[in-house]
Amino acid sequence: MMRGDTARAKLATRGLRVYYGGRAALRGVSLAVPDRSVTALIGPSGCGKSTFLRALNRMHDLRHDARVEGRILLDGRPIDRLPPEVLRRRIGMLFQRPNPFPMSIFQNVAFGPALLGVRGKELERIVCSALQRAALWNEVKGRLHQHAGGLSGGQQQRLCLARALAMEPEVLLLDEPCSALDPGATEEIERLIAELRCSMAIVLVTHSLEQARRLADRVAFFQDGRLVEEGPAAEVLERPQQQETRRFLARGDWHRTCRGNGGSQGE
Amino acid sequence: MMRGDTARAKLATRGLRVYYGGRAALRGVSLAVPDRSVTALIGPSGCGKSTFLRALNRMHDLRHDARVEGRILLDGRPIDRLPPEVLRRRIGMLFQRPNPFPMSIFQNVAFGPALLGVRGKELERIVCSALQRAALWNEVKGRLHQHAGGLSGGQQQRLCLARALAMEPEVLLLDEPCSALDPGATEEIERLIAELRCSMAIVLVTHSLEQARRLADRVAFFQDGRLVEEGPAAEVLERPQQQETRRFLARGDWHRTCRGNGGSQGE
Amino acid sequence: MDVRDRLARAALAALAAVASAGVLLIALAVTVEGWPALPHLFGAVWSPEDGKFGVLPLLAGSALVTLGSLTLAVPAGIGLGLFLADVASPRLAGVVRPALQGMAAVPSVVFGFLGLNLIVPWISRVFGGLGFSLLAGCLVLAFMVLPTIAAVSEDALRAVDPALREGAYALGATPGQVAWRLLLPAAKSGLTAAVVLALGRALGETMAVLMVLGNAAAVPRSPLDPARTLTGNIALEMAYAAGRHREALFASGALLLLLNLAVTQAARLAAGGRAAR
Amino acid sequence: MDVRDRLARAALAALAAVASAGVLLIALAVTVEGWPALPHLFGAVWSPEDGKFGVLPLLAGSALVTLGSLTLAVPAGIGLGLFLADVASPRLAGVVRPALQGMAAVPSVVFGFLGLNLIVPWISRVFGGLGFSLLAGCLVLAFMVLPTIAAVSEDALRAVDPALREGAYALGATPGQVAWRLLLPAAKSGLTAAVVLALGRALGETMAVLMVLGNAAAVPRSPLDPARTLTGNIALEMAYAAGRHREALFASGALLLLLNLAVTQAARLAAGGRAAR
Amino acid sequence: GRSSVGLRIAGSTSLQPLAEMLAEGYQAAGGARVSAQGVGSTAGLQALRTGVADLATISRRLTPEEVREGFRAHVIAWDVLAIAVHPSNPVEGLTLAELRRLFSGEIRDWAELGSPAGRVHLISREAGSGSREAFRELVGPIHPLTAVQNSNGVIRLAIRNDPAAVGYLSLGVARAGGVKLVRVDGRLPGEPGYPLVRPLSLVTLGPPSGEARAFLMYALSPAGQRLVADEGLLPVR
Ligand SMILES: Nc1ncnc2c1ncn2[C@@H]1O[C@H](COP(=O)(O)OP(=O)(O)OP(=O)(O)O)[C@@H](O)[C@H]1O
Ligand SMILES: Nc1ncnc2c1ncn2[C@@H]1O[C@H](COP(=O)(O)OP(=O)(O)OP(=O)(O)O)[C@@H](O)[C@H]1O
Ligand SMILES: [Mg+2]
Ligand SMILES: [Mg+2]
Repeated sequence: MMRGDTARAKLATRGLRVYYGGRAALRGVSLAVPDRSVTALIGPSGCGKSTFLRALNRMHDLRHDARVEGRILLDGRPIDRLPPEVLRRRIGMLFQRPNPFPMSIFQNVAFGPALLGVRGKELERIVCSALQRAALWNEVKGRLHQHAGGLSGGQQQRLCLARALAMEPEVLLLDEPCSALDPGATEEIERLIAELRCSMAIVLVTHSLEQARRLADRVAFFQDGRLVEEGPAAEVLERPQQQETRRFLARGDWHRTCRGNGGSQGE
Repeated sequence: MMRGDTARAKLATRGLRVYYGGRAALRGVSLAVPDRSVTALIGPSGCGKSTFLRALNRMHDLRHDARVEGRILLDGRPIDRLPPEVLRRRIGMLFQRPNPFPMSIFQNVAFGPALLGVRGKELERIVCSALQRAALWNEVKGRLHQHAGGLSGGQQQRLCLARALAMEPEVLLLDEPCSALDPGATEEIERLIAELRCSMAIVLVTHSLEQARRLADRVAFFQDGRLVEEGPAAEVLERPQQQETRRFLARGDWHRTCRGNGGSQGE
Repeated sequence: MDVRDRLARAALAALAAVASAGVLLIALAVTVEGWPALPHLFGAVWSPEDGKFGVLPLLAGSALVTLGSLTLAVPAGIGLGLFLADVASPRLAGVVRPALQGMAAVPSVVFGFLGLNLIVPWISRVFGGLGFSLLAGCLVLAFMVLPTIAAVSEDALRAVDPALREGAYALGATPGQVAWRLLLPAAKSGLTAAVVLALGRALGETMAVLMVLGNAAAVPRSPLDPARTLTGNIALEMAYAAGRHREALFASGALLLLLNLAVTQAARLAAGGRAAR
Repeated sequence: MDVRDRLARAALAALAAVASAGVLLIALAVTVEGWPALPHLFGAVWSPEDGKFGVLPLLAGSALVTLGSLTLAVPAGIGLGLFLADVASPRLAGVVRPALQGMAAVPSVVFGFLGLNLIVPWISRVFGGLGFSLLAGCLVLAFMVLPTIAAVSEDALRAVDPALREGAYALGATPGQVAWRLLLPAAKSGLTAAVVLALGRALGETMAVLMVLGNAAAVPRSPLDPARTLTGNIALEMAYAAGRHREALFASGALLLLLNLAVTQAARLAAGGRAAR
Repeated sequence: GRSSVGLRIAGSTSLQPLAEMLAEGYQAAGGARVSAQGVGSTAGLQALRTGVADLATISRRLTPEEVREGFRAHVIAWDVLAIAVHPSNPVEGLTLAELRRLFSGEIRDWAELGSPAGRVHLISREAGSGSREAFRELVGPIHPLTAVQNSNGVIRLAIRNDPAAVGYLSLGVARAGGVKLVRVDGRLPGEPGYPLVRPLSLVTLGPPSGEARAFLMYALSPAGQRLVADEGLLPVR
């Protein structure tokens, strides 16, 4: 059954293990990510979500202390058959910690397209549209040529998202894209994700179960470097099969319970 | 009335303005933070929350391009009367973006107490207790002497919290302390905050209205560098006086609405 | 700020004051000694025996040797820094780095002698002529400053936050693009420091250049002509000079200081300056 | 990796290969020339006229001068770097930095002459004796390497992420504590590079030291005794050496390379090495 | 006390080997301890002036100002300046006049001297050096654009490498080989009557006295002059 899944999947891993130094951070994860859908990864802090995401576009190649084992397939073909830069152009990524380049806001977003030789008006159009889609345009349109280091935390996060969007990838890896955003901005980004889902595969790491509920088609629950449970969002979130998943979701529900006590709202 | 507030407050600002280069990021904020309570700052991304927090412990002194105007009072006395290091020992801070020092986990947490000359067993005790309170102990107890750069995003965030806790400050400034945490860890941190509230003044920047509801005694809503509205949590969140506040809260409610559609849960 | 801190800060400030004062003192000493000869420096002929102290040929020599050697050494040095910081495996870097470092401590005389025994005859054989030439000076000097540039560049490039590198790779940049569009601009200040250090060293280097440059006090008209630098001139003649000649040498020393300051500041400005940080 | 990238990478690798080969070549050339004299080097007396080529006194001279000057210059240089990077206002730094930079390009001869005219007589006056001494050499050399250490240190310290500085200040650290406990450890690799560069420069420096050191080929027994360095010895005698004497000079050059490599690697190891990154 | 050093000598680097030999011989003959520093002629005078040295060595003549200051030069040896060319150069001998025209830049091509055509490459010592001063005095002015090297050894090397080169250097070094020595006015360097010789002197400030005088006497003694000859220099006695 897994086999069939894998074949149809946009992106799939088989027995993925990642080691930092000697320590295993992922201990054999087999997961299929279907195209045109949102797959949410949830799990406690430190369980390996970011590690998993970074494996998918071969980020671990860049650090000498990380080692990856197992297979990763894009459209059914091992990703190491592709030159890494081609792979990474097809698989965009937003890192957990905003990492704007030390250059202007414009140059940050233009970085990717410029690599492909896009110039002039066309480049400006791409930058502008990417910033708009990342809900940042209004805040920065007057200071496009200022240093990106002068942006607030949430602005930096959206800038990095815009930077990834500007490449128009086939797969988008989002590591907590809304962690530094207010509810309004979060709403806009969620609308964007919902829209992008029509055209690409999205892997979304999120700590907000609500966000997973709102956006995810499928949910994968990680714990301790293992994939504990995976399936359609409604099933995993509402009728989890595994004890660990249930426990994790129940703790998350502390919020809900609490909220109930918060008093009713005006409207 | 403002006057009286200010006098009783643990920490208070009067007409606080902050400029980056020439641009104003805070345009005259007067806010009183009572002792033994949680004051939540909410507002859209880029509105000046972090800027406000950084002003309170004179972080802006450290960068040449920032300028601060207005008065800030700690226990009724201007903070610039105190030597900055004394002020900062009394006012602990968790930054929005985790900034672990490039040293071991232990050394990170021990950094502050060691400044005061704490050594040996006593130091170990403090580090251990701080890590426990920050809900990180179980995950790192086996690797205290490994490099802090090898921690996951959420782990780094809790490490920085532990680092601040180890100084036992009188005031704690928390810039989105749970942004990288799963619901379980969030719950533990929120319990911690609720507990700390009995002994200190806490200023909490958060993007989660639910978190503000759960934790805050008072809420201040910022927009565009101004303090739009401030008051007891229930009043501001449930019966906001200002149009802007209402609009902001309503957008946040998109979540609630959505959640309603998410289907009912197992239990 | 506690007492120890105040003390430390005062000590540092004192240190800076002393160092700056030292430099001023040197500059002053040199200028005072050279002052009377100043009006004599503006000429095109340096011939102390005829009472001619025109520094033009020496200035030209210094400028050309420095320019020539940096033109060779800066790209090569930054390239090597990049190689060590970003391209080479740790093991390979562990071989190349000490080799470069070894080169950094080869004393000027040895460089000079190797230049004399290898480069000069080679130039003479291939291009004819004496072999003692601008070209020989540039080559020797380029080798001498190469390790400094490489070491400082490597460190500047390594200091770039790895998260930025990852960000660029994640956008599909090739290693070359990452280096060219991200690492080099991000490390600009450190690279400028590398160049500025090399510049100072090249302008100030004496022995090795002296030995291979031919030292004719004339503006060279081709890379194969001999040339004489300001420092070489001082080294050559200071031991014997007296009177006006000695003053002229000191004045040319002051000129050298000035030249170095000017070029350094220009380099900093061209690189966008540290102010950008 | 696209074609241009492959080319660039190949070019860099070739560059590294050429540079390393160059160093090997230098080492080889020096060693080959000096090989026959090798067995003669292990003695305590350098007296070419008597056919005695023991390098012990020269080795001692080089080691002591280098050690002495770095003992003075490393703390001062790192201190200055810290001052420029963290303590001084941008305006003050804008004055001190060019001054230091000016010092970096003062040619060795000028340093030597100032040493000869100021430091040597001063030592002679205060402590008696000739004044030409180990102490004079250390002082002059310390001044010479100071700007290099300061410049490279400043850059290394500036490259530390400002967010870390803020983190330390936010814990109530005084500026001194921030520097001592955070900045210096965090910049360790860059500071090591600074020291290693200075070390190479100090070991290899010839002219200035030659002029003030007195150059007696005996192991100095006090800082006021004259001394002779390996490089100084080569510079003094290479010009007229022939036969065994010449070979011995080359062999001592090879020794110098070896010494530098050893000391450099030791410094790297002591600093925890770059491997830690 | 001023240290254990009895007599302090500083000065000309080209005299340094001889100074060391003399110092050793002097001590062996029961004289005081001597330390000799090769720092350059002018620096040596400076050391003498400031009292850092008791004796200076110079390889040039004193300038009139220096004489007026009270410096006294005592010639202890003669250095022979050899004229050297590449071994392949057929030139055997030159007259003083030809030499003058060669080095003043008047003769620019070897053809004018009967050798195969080719531009003359002049190599000279640096301005102020004893050799150059002596050459200028004995032969005539040197063209200002001549290539310059600051040691006899490098001059020999340069001439060895370049078939078109000609230069002057100390006989002791020139004899190390690789270059061809040219007759001047028919005489080979070292032969009696060879015109290009320069004085090497010990300098005192005022008349010599005490230890300095004793050393000077030793240098001029037969034992001292034997050392002079050993160094490849011409004795004065
Ligand atoms: N160092 C800086 N230089 C220039 N402008 C800055 C700098 N830091 C912040 N700003 C600007 O000041 C404004 C307020 O920034 P601040 O970081 O306080 O926002 P915030 O409320 O914390 O936002 P977020 O929720 O996204 O973290 C923003 O418009 C931001 O772009
Ligand atoms: N560079 C590294 N070196 C060593 N260990 C690492 C490194 N990065 C992560 N780890 C460890 O691997 C495990 C998984 O980390 P990862 O970053 O994937 O967690 P995560 O699920 O993304 O957590 P979070 O929600 O806190 O971001 C953690 O225990 C972490 O400490
Ligand atoms: Mg993560
Ligand atoms: Mg913020």
